[in-house]
Amino acid sequence: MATALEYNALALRAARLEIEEFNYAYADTLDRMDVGGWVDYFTDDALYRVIARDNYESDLPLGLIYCEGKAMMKDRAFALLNTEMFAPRYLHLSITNTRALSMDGGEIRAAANYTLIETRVEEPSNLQQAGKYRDVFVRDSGGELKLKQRICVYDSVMINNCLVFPV
Amino acid sequence: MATALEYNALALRAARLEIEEFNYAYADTLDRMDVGGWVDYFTDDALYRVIARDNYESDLPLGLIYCEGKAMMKDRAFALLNTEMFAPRYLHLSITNTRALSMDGGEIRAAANYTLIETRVEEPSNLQQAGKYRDVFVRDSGGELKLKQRICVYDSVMINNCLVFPV
Amino acid sequence: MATALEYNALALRAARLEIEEFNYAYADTLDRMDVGGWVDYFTDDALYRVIARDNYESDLPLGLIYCEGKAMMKDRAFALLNTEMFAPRYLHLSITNTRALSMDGGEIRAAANYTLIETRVEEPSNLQQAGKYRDVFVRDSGGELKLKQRICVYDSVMINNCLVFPV
Amino acid sequence: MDGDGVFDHKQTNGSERTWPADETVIPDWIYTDEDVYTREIEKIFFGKHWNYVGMDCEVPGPGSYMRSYVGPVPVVVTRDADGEVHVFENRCAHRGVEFCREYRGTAHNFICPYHNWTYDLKGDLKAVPFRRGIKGKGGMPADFDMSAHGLRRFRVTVRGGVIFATASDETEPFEEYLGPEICAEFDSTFDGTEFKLLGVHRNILPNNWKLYQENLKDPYHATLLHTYLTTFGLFVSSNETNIPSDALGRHGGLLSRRPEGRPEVSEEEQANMQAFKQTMELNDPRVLAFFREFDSKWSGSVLTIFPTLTSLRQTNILNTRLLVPRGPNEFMMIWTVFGRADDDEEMTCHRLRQNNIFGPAGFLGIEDNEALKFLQDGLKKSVPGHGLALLGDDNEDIDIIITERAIRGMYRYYRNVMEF
Amino acid sequence: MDGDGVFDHKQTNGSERTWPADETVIPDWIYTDEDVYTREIEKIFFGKHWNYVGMDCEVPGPGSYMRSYVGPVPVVVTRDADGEVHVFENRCAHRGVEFCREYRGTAHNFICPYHNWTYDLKGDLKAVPFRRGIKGKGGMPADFDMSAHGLRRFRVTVRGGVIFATASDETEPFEEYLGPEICAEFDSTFDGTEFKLLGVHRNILPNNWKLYQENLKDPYHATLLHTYLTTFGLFVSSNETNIPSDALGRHGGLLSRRPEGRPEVSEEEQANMQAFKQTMELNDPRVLAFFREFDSKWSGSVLTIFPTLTSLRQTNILNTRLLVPRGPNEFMMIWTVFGRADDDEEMTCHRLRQNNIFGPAGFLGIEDNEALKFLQDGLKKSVPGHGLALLGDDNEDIDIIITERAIRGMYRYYRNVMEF
Amino acid sequence: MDGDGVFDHKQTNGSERTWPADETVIPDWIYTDEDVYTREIEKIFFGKHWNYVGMDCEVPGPGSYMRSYVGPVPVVVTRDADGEVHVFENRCAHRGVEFCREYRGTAHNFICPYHNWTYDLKGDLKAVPFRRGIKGKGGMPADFDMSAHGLRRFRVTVRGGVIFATASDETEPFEEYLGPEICAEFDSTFDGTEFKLLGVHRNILPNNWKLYQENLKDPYHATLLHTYLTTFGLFVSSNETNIPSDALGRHGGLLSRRPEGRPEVSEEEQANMQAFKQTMELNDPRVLAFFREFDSKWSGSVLTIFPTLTSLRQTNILNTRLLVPRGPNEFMMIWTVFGRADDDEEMTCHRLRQNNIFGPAGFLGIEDNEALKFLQDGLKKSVPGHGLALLGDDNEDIDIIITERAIRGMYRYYRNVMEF
Ligand code: FES
Ligand code: FES
Ligand code: FES
Ligand SMILES: [Fe+3]
Ligand SMILES: [Fe+3]
Ligand SMILES: [Fe+3]
Repeated sequence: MATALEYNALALRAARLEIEEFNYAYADTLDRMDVGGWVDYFTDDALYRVIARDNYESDLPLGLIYCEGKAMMKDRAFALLNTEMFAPRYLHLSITNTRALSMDGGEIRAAANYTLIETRVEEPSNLQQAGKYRDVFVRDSGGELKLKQRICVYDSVMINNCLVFPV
Repeated sequence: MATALEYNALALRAARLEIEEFNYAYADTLDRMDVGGWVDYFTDDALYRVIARDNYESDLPLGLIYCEGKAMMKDRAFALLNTEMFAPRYLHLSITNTRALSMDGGEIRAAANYTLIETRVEEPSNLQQAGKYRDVFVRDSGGELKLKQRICVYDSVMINNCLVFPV
Repeated sequence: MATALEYNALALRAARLEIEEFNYAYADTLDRMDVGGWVDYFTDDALYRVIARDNYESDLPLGLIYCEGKAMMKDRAFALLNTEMFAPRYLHLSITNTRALSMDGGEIRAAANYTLIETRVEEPSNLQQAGKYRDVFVRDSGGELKLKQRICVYDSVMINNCLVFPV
Repeated sequence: MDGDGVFDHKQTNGSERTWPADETVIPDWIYTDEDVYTREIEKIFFGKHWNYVGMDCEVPGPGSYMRSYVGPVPVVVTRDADGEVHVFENRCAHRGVEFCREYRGTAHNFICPYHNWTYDLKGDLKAVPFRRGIKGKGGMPADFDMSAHGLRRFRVTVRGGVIFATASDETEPFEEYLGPEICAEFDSTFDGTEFKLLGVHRNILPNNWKLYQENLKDPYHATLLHTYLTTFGLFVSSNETNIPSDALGRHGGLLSRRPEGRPEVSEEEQANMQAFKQTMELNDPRVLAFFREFDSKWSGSVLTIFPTLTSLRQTNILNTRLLVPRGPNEFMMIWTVFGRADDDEEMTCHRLRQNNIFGPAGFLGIEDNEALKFLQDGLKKSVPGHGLALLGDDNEDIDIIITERAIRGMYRYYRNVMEF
Repeated sequence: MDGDGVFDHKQTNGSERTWPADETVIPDWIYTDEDVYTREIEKIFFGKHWNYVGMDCEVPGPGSYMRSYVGPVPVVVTRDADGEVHVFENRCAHRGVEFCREYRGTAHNFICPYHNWTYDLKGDLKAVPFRRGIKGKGGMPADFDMSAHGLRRFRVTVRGGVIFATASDETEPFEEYLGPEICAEFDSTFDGTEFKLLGVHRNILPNNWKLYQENLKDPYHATLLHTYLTTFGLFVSSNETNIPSDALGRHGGLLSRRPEGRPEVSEEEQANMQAFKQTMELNDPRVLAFFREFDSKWSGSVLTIFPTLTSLRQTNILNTRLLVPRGPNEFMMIWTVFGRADDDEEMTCHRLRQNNIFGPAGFLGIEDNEALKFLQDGLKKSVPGHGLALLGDDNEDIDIIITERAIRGMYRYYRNVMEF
Repeated sequence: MDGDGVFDHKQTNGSERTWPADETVIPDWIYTDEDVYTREIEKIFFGKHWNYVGMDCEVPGPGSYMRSYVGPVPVVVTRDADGEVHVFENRCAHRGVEFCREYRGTAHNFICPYHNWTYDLKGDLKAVPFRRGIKGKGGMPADFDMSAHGLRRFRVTVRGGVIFATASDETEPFEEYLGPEICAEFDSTFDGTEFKLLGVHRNILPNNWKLYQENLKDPYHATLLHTYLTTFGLFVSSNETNIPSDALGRHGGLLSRRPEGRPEVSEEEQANMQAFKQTMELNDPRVLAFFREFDSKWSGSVLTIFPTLTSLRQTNILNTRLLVPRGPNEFMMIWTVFGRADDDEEMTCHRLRQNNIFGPAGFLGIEDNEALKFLQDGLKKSVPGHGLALLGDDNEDIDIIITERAIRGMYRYYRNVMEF
């Protein structure tokens, strides 16, 4: 008969598979540049940060992107769609090594690797950013997973010109 | 008791896991340059296209590779193995973000990200192509998954010299 | 009622999912440069080799790294942590296309793709090595998976300066 | 090996080059030197030449535009409200921004993103924001003449749906530029048919742009490199073939007639083709089906129009290729693939199937691109030397195919226009 | 297009350059030529200029150090035991190893990894292993003078927490270097406040370093490119604005005063802003909240201190940016973002939220970096030409914003110091 | 800092270089300048020198071939039917294609892919397809002499299983080339033993090729950089060591004798080794086991054979390294690792375990490659300067190890042959 440990392992397995599906949908939303839809993967009070690994490891809080709550995310989405000038590009966000680390009350702590490959007009595809997600998931009333926290810690601290879309 | 929605989610989960295994075997077949074996992942009437994202999004039908049915794929496989001159290279095809999108009758619509890393003699490994699969799977008489359609929409529209093998 | 074939497929599915979790933990350990912890993923008598694809395919045994047993791995870990001089860098090891190939007695043969993205100070992230794992897993007394063999066959045979950490 | 400066060809100035007396000898430095490349921009791409920039069917309606190039220089090709085609530099007259970033699209005007200077579809400057400043303070000088600050424009010729541009006022009319033989062959494909765009391929070739023109002036390599052609009976040396060129030798044709049924591969031919196995049948013969559609005896007509156009009509494949130099060691190729406006769906599918053979993943494309990469590797990495173009005879008949006459001809013209 | 050498600007030597007589004309070659870049290293970065290298708060305590640059040359900035700041070359005096590889840290001394020559926090050579050989055999010559083999040191000035270094003994005192107007504005932000480091951004911009200085001397682009500013009422042309510069024209300011409440966008202004839609409210207005903290009438104060510092005080955002040239076509930017040492947590969060607007993923950063990329693309790819800086008048009042006066001023100085 | 041209070293011509009078001063420009590199190709790699190209055991049988290099120039090394080794350029005599693309293999002849010109294992031209045209029309001129159009061949010497090639007819016999001391040491490792290939490492080092030769002529860095050696008692300064070189100073040896048991680390030594902790035991001591197999007092014998060979015999590790320059700032290193043909499986495993210490992921390789990268970074990024090689004395005994004598010696020869 299965031990508590085994039950936990199975629960984390199930959570991992569900989070993979979440992450793949999330990536597809961003690859379509649907930043309006991107906002809906988060809870209202979510914290979304994109932070350079050198800052992160030095406990320096500066974010490349720093959104406290959905309202700030919405403002960023609006600006990207309505006010920003940038060159056309294709986005290719791949999420691998998804891990469900622990479940505690309603919260699931998770992590994953991501790589953003950007392709600009008449340029080769280029690795724009490689990093790790540090996530906290919760479930909404409908039982759907939502991100309460996504910290994107990026290794590519020497940014190639600029980062236009969130990761 | 599980709702229809939950059943559907579980069915898609199972399909996704099965398609991942299909895709990983598919990638390994191509990494071994076994283009003969590659043909067998498809149905007789399968459509296989590799198409630049700019053409795809402009509804321009031109394919970089355009195979209507297995016979054309076999002819391509034969040519690659018997008539083509090209430099030796190593292929490394990684498939991520595999998604089972919907099941309808016997058909499963699916998608995935792929990246082809090519390594030529005395050259660094290079990202030859990044793209997305848009797939339709069916089952053969033995219940095995086969591709009825694989459209490879590639972001890397500025091709590095040439694409020798299918993706 | 499920056939032996189906049982086997399900067993391999379960093994694949478990190995994915193993591999993602393994990658995270190396990304943290915890080479001490890295050793614990192996059995005492494990064989760990990193070998260039041209040597591997020519049956030339020379390894870029060649560790016969945990003791040699420990010595390598000690040297990296205590004696080696190298520039600071960030590691990003992604493992995809994980496949459970066969189960035979207590052994599971498996394979996967890996890519190591290295980021050095004031340099862009760069693909340091792309390769394939050829693995043999066993279970320890506690039922935990351990690597009895991991052969890392790398496509990136033209090494960018040097490889500091194992993959 | 004489030590006198043979090694420093990457440093020396093109103007000091002395061309080998023997015309069958082609020096490496025309393929590798920065300064030779820089001179090509002046003497060739911005000299008295018609540069192909695109197809009519790529800018189909009023307001259509596309990015293109004259030599390495970005330009925009537009069609104005009256349907007239214009070509102008993709560089803002204010500070120099390459303002047009989309492959193609439609627009009423072009607004430079930096300070919103605005140009119409002819490239004329139409608006300068705050030209008079704010509340009359600041802004442009009172005498600033908008009409004097448009974008650099090129003269344009459109013939048979193909668009050409020139930077020089002295370039002769296009028909004279081609010369009678080449013009006739050009007109036989671009015969007034309305074309329909099927799509575009883009690739980067790691070699000098001229090597690609040579490749298509080189009938010698066809059956030797392209085993696919002989294996499936598409092309054999014994096919009837013509290799015309214009009087100046800068343009050329590679015209071939595919026999009804499968061609015979002669004993002599087999003996010379190392790679030749035996001929095969395709599993899907539809791919090679040929529907006659042009009033021409040639089933295959490749034209190389100096400097940067190659056009291809092969069976039912129709395309044009623009070579965009990016320094001596690299160029970008833009393939425009099209059919006829009145193609039905089946004919469109046929062309798509047939194009599967060509393009950057096609059986010929792979081989030519790989071979030319190997060639530039040889030129770049070895101690400077030269190549040989000895085959054939400059006065031979145009149906002789084991020849490098057309390559010699192109370099006779090149050397002259480059003043080497 | 005159053919006289206009094409070979990448080959010719900067010393042969003739600058256009018309000061409103800026030649392409100052942005693209290797030899001009090489001369900039000598005449500018290693000439009589104060180069920004970092902030006091980045090397907070004794033994703190950080990597930085003087022009393209790697240096180390340290604070010694007495709290004094030192700047020396990051190049070992033995064979030349760039020994310091960490972004920042703390140390008692620097040991070169190759042969362990050891330097103290002042850059003085303190130890040479086996200097006397082993058992008295081998080693350095008896007369080897350690004090003569320290690291190349730079003179240092620290003002208001900002660190500058110069390679020349003749560079005037920093206050004179800035000149009275710019120095006063500099002091109004760097007013003795103790700052706290919030973090660092680093990015590579594919364009010439001077274009970035121009961008921040160019009020013209602000409302035209940065629609975000007007859409959310952050900045409009009708805001009170001053554009001071020093007597030599090398330094400049872009000072603006954000009105209480939302600014009015005048009809005249709207008419000139193509991209202007209508003004919006933010969903999260906290982001734009402004807490007065400096004794200055200006809510926005951008300074461009020649050659490679730009400092920004905008609302409650505080940062400095170092431009690190990497050849003519690329530079690295290091953004140091900080708050006040006495900020409470809420104020720190406020600054972090507000910084979300700036930086390499900020709404202005994206646009400036993209526009400048397009600009360098235009300069690099087109046939050599020039840009225009016609707006405004060199004797106009400093409150005039539709002007390129500051850009002309910088190049008047540049041309002079570069001896063109 | 004197302004006289010190900055434009990347533009000036090597021939104008003046070498510092003081021989302990090594100028940066020999490591960074394109024109110096170009001259090296002529004066060194294609001058009167024997270039290592590979090992006998890499082309074991008739028809074996491998890609290799003479300086930066691709060559093919073959063994013909009679067992004779040949070296010729990997560049087709027709148009220049680098025809051999496989690392190694076996073949009867080489067919250039472009037009199938065919060469035998000696590099002689054996077939030109359609040489006589088709049906006697076209083809090569009647007087075309195949024997005059073979591949460029190099003279070859094989000694002790090591293959060398030279482009010059005047290069002295190999034994004289090495000189008596170095030749004797060479012969003590390459003593007629038949070797067995264990494998090849390839890596790209981002630094000038000469720095690698220096590294292996530099005993000073060994104990200071390579803490592993002292920590595990592999090498300490007090080991008996010799540093011979030939009369011209171009070749050198670094010969050391590992004591029985663990060496003592003297107090004096410890005091000089910053990184020294205390000595450790390996968990797996098999790795350092030493089975005597050569008739030599030296357990470690490193040879640097000018220009591009370094050979290593260390304990039971045997390898040769070819340096392939790729411009001044980069080279490729090809490591050939081998054992003895008569090794049993256990001995082979022992060599494989021991090689785990070396190679591009070995404990010494990591450190040398990193240190040399830092060094080239310093040379490339800083304002041009120079390095110092002051240690030791040119007339000292060869057992003195705290010395840079061998480096000075190499540059005395280099300067002379480069005519600086
Ligand atoms: S650069 Fe185009 S408007 Fe200023
Ligand atoms: S190079 Fe720094 S100690 Fe030798
Ligand atoms: S280039 Fe080698 S055969 Fe023509
Ligand atoms: Fe061809
Ligand atoms: Fe701006
Ligand atoms: Fe070493």
